[in-house]
Amino acid sequence: MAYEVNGKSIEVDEEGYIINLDEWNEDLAGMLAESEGVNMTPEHWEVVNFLREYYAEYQIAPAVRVLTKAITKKLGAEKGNNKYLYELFPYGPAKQACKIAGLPKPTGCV
Amino acid sequence: MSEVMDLPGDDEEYASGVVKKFMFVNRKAPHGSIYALEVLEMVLISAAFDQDVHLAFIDDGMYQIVKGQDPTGINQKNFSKTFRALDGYDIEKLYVEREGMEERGLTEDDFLVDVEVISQAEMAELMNGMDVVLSA
Amino acid sequence: MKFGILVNEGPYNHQAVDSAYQFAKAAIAKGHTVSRVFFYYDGVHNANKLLEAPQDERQIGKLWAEMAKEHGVDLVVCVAAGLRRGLKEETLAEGFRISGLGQLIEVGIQADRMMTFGD
Amino acid sequence: MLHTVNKSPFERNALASCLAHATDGAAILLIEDAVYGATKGTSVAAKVEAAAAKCKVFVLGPDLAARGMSEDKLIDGITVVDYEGFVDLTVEHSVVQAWL
Repeated sequence: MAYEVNGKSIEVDEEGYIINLDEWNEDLAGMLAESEGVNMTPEHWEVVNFLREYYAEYQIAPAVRVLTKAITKKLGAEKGNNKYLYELFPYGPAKQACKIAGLPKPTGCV
Repeated sequence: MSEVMDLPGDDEEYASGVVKKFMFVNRKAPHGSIYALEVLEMVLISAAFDQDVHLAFIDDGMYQIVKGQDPTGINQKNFSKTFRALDGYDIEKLYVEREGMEERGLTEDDFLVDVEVISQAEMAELMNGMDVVLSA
Repeated sequence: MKFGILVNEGPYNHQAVDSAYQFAKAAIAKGHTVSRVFFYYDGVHNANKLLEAPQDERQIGKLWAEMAKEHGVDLVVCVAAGLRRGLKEETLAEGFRISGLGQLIEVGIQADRMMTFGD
Repeated sequence: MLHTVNKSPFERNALASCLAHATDGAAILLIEDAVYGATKGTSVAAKVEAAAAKCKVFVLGPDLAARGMSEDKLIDGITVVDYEGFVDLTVEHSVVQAWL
């Protein structure tokens, strides 16, 4: 499976996770979000960008409770909680937001 | 893989109420084999269980946390960066053995995370006080 | 006494899995319980149903499966380590199940003794 | 505490590292290739003898036999156990650490 983004084909796996992490761009993120039924608002981008920064710094996608704690620290408690994150990403920040952010697929271990 | 879902996952805490002292003993260098990377995955998942987690870096294990690793040229992931995420997982008890450090010409400044440098005798005592010791 | 066992190596490069098996067998013979064996690192290869050892060598995967059946030992293969090495439900031998690393920490908490066999 | 060691002392430092961390009264069990460290007259024998004086040192019989290492060449003070004896050692000691 692949998405056509600005004339370039970007491959994703059967669940929609990007194959080559380096190929990610914001246009692709928009398309991935659309296929997930998520309409990207500035609040969504805030979380997606946060995940990308976290991944760049630590080379892992954070566990949800680590994510909420880190978001609280950076963006405040009204955003660093499960309720807020699930409202933005109904299928969960671990699965949905990571997919849109172009992070590796969670393996079920971490 | 429905079993995966039965796990205390990201959102769910493991609520047995039992807190054991776990120690992950790292004695192997990174990159030459996969042990260091997969131990780190064990350590990260242990955080979800609210146990009293200790990491010991002895022998070549301390090479896992030296600064300046860049494994792009050998097609490996730079998981040394992940050690710096441990703090956010509330895993803060990292110990390096002084004798091994000196044997390898390393100092505390060579490490990319905050560690407590302890003597071999102190490390031995620490190990004696554990409930579960996992090594690779 | 309840034992948990971690197996870090595959069926051939190292003796670790055989030591683990002999240990588990002796523990059961002495009336102890082996509640779970967790296969990690190359240890996941022990659970591959495509393994075909020559007839005059031990069939380690089958030995574990028989022990599991007779004595209720939970044989768990790490999903992430398995995926890295091409082990999934399709290639999983009977008697084993795939699950997360949490199962290892859990048995570490629940068992009286945690054993590691590796290289 | 029970320490298990499975490497030949002539190949890796697992035994040396274990001996350096084993405190008085601890038990050390040599299995797999570590059984080569249990015989007299080797370059590590003095260290193992010293350890046997302050700790209890055991060696796994089936691993000795498999490698053709005769029990009468063992360092004094080392006890041979079988797998059931191995199990007993883990029962007697509340923590087991594998030096791999």
